[in-house]
Amino acid sequence: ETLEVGAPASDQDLARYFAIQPDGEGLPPGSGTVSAGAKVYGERCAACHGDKLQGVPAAGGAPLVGGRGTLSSAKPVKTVESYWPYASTLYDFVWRAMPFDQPGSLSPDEVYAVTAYVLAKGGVIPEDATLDASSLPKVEMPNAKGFYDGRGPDLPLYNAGR
Amino acid sequence: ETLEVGAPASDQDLARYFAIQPDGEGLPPGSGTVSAGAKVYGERCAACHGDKLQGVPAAGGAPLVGGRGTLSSAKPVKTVESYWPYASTLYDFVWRAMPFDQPGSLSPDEVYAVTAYVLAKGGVIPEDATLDASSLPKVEMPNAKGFYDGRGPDLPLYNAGR
Amino acid sequence: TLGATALAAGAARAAESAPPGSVHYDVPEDPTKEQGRPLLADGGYGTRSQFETEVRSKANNPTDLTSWTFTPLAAQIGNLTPSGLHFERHHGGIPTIDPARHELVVHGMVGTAKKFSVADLKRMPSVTRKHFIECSGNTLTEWAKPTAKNVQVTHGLLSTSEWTGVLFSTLAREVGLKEAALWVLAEGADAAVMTRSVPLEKLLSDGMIAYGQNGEALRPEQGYPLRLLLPGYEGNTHIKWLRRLQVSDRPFMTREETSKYTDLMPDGRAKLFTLQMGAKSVITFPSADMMLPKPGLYEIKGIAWSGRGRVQSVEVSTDAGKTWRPANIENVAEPMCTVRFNCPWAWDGQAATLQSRCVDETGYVQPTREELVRLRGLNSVYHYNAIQSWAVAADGGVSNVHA
Amino acid sequence: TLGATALAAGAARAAESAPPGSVHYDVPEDPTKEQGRPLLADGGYGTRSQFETEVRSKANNPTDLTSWTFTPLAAQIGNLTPSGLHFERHHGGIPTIDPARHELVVHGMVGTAKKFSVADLKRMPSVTRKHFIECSGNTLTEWAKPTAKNVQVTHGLLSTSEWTGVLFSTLAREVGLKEAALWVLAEGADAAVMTRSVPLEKLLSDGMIAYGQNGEALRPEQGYPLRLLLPGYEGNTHIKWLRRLQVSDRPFMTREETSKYTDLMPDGRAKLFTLQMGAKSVITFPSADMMLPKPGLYEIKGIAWSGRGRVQSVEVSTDAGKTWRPANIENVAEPMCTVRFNCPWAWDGQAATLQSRCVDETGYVQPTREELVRLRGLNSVYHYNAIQSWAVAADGGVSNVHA
Ligand code: HEC
Ligand code: HEC
Ligand SMILES: [Ca+2]
Ligand SMILES: [Ca+2]
Ligand SMILES: [Ca+2]
Ligand SMILES: [Ca+2]
Ligand SMILES: [Ca+2]
Ligand SMILES: [Ca+2]
Ligand SMILES: [Co+2]
Ligand SMILES: [Co+2]
Repeated sequence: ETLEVGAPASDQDLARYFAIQPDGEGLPPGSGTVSAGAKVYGERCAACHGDKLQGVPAAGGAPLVGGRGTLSSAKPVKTVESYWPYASTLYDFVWRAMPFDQPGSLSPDEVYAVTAYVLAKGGVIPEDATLDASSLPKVEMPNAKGFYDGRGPDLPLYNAGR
Repeated sequence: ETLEVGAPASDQDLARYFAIQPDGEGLPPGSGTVSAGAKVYGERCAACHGDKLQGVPAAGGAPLVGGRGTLSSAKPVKTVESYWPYASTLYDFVWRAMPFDQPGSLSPDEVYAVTAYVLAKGGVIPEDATLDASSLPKVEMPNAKGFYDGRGPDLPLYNAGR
Repeated sequence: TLGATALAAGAARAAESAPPGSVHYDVPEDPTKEQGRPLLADGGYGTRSQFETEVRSKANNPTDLTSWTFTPLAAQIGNLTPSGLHFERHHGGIPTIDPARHELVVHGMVGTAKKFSVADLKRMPSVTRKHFIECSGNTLTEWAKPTAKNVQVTHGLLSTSEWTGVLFSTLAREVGLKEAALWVLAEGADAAVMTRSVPLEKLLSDGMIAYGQNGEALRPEQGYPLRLLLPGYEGNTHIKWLRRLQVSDRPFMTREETSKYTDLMPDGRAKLFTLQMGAKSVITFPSADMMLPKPGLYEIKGIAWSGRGRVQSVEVSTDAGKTWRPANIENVAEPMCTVRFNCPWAWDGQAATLQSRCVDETGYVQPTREELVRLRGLNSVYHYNAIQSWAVAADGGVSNVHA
Repeated sequence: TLGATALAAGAARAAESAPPGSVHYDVPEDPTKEQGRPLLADGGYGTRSQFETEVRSKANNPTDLTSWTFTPLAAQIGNLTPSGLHFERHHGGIPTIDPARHELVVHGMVGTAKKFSVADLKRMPSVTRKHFIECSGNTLTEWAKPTAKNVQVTHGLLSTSEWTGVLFSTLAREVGLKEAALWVLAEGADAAVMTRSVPLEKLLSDGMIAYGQNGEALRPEQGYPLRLLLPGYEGNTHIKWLRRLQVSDRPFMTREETSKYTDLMPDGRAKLFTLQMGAKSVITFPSADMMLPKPGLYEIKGIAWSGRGRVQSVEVSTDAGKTWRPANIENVAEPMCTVRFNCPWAWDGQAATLQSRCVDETGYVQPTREELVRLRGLNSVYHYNAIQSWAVAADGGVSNVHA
């Protein structure tokens, strides 16, 4: 027995939402190349993340590439290239939140393209790659195996110091 | 063992405070007559409580006299005359809070006088009375026996309605 | 006016109006497609949403210098009253007090009379407790016939806060109490120099000198910088702007405990010192002045409290008290603190009379109006805690009735 | 700007300045000799005293559109954070949302996808519970060396409120959950369209869609009109401006749970979904940046909390952890809620190092910094919950140290 509160959400209601999962579920139709991405990046991203994707601290834009091999060092550099386990996350995040000053303004093709550009600059995919709903989930990120489920407390802290 | 917080309060510190008890404890030196009180009342009270102490609803000033014999009726009228159990309360209240628009501005003599005036108009003391620290606590108010300690719950409400 | 930063921000928007306690901001078409406002544009102390409009309403009295305002209970969410909506009662206006110049003096039947600065009190051991304060005049218009137009006016002299301060017992240890001490006069620093006599036993059991309310300093209307807190006692005794505690062997019989706050019985005699607030409850949804759009499932919601301990249970009736169902208690019951209750109700579109009834942990049962009038007559003014009835008409309109 | 009435009052006093959240009033020489201000001059929603100055302070970040502010913990009185001082963290600024146009959609692995208006949610059964929210980045500057200048900056990404809303389990019954469902994506309606994946088990145990905070609607900075409340979970998961819940059989691996909010271990691998906040405590008086005027008796005061249940006990050390004494707990401990603690201390004028240590009801003991670094290295960023040390110098100056 329900409370009879709320109304059914139609497919049309749901059409304005998205969330992309690592296996590609949720990716929209469309595609983009690295070279198309270079143009999007230059116009819409470079001001904050830098010509060379090196980051622009004053704009709050993090570096998007570099840092491979640093994660176990004293000064880990965490970027899309060095740290992110899934390419889907890049598509999802850029589509929802970037460009920071004009969130949600990119078309699916533009997001495919700029995702491809960032991944190519990070040496993750070739310069001539095209990303779409079928190729993007197949991208293997350098740090794909770098994560594990961390739920639960640090067990040694039970009764420590007593 | 105390916390060593706070400082001793000297007699001088305490001199600015007062509270008058029914037995007269706390009353200041000084005195006032009904006729002196008539003048104080006319100048400082009548605008809000009325020429005849009948009250001025628009000013928020209650009637100060009348109402004897109404307390067990359907429309009880509670005034200094009909309801108040102690004359000390009148002195204490007028001294601390009246005139409403100039609180704390009356001298002890003025308060004795206006207290005498209000009580005389209520037929509680004679028109030629003088009030001071020794006579005021002896005034017998008409409703002096009209009160009892009401602490504790209405006992019938325990388990009523069950 | 609102601090410097907010003032500047406000000036730029002076043309826009917003409800009290809020600041107007433009509403974007789609908030996911436009950046929001930056941090700290509010100067570092936030304001409520411009879409929230409930305010304290005032009683229609000859002067606003001795009067009261009601908490908007129907709009209250949860079990705390926002400090800005706490009910008010003052007898000489709200004083503005510089805490650096304020002192609390404790004297009379004590070993050593002492004065405490606000800073002194803040460095003593403290307690933090949630309690309601209710004016014993709350609901006084309802003795003879249903009068007030909505629950803000029937029951809005009730508010709940988290209070922080020093227990009176801690202060007592600093000054030492004389053997025969039995009563304490508490005095405020307002234009009324408000005074009440309080049984020493109460002060020693849970009386508190509060300086904190809901995580910050007391609000000015609530006694800044110090007020007396007497859990479950009638509101008038919780002296605001507290400046003095005088220990004595007898009560002082001040104007507020003789002329006022005494309960006149039908025989013409009156009760002194009716200090504890009785068990009471009220349904806030649906309540008078509301309109139910159509028959269907509704969630009846309300508030229950007792001045004598924790709320034990609350029952709801939709047939004017013929049958009762237990309500859910929404939050953990604490002593002398409100609880929120709720109870599902399938309204069939017929006229109905809604009531709630509170039982506290001492076994005191909230009375019907008939019982209360039988015990106290119609002229005792204070402590009206009878079961409240709201009539739902077939058209969904809700009104204040005597069942 | 502040509502019409306050605006008028404000205009007359525009020349006077007052701290944010307050209004300036003239201070009379003797408040008992002059009438105070009348009721409702504030328009019906009160403001704090002009003598109260504490504000949220902001982090020094490149843009105030993705940044945070700290609650002034040293000035907090009691166990609730005033709503206007609740810490903030946003990634795209604070959106202004009209609740009449806001909806919560629940879809994915459900029987019937549904949308709920704010009014719909308000008429469902509600719960009212007090919980802290702590950013898992709280205290992150303290891993390698003592850095922050005072407790507002070391621990101020922590606030406590009374929250009111609808349990997720109540919503779940309305939509029906599919058998294989295990995770839920929560999404906000801000410019960051913030998303986090939450274990369904957590949502069904005590997850709440909150619309109330401290007795009124959520504040805009806290997600008005709706936020997700996940008691004891890291603050980033309590999605503000909540507009969508998508039920799935696996987590979504959003940017906020991969790039951020993962804990890098010394071996270069990182923990995902470190969601629960550990037991933690901090002394707020005395704390860094304060000065004790002279040797004597002081009341050490502080806050303790755990994301895993109730605080069981708090201990205090004045000798850098060599010996410990139990502290008094000031208020009733509730699950995933702060408590205030206090402990008397006779300072002899010698250098001393003050610490507090929290044990929660599961037996988890707040670790020393050494233990924490041994377990996690220096680069895990989040979830720093080590014992905090404050050094009191012989001259009374208090500073942030590693003991
Ligand atoms: C106006 C400045 C600005 C522009 C333009 C901008 N960004 Fe960003 N970017 C930011 C900021 C600020 C953040 C951090 C956001 C936050 O706090 O959540 C960010 C974060 C990111 C991140 C996440 C970094 C991490 O390590 O978690 C990615 C990826 C990113 N931006 C990509 C892009 C792309 C692609 C574009 C262009 C399509 C773009 N940005 C345009 C400022 C900008
Ligand atoms: C400007 C208006 C004003 C003036 C002048 C004034 N009063 Fe009052 N009086 C009031 C108001 C208003 C109250 C109610 C105060 C309250 O709410 O506590 C009151 C209350 C009283 C009461 C208590 C009545 C009761 O039944 O409890 C007494 C007695 C009284 N005044 C006496 C006096 C005397 C004597 C003077 C002159 C010395 C005086 N008043 C001057 C307005 C005034
Ligand atoms: Ca705009
Ligand atoms: Ca509202
Ligand atoms: Ca005596
Ligand atoms: Ca003045
Ligand atoms: Ca302060
Ligand atoms: Ca799926
Ligand atoms: Co009473
Ligand atoms: Co975490």
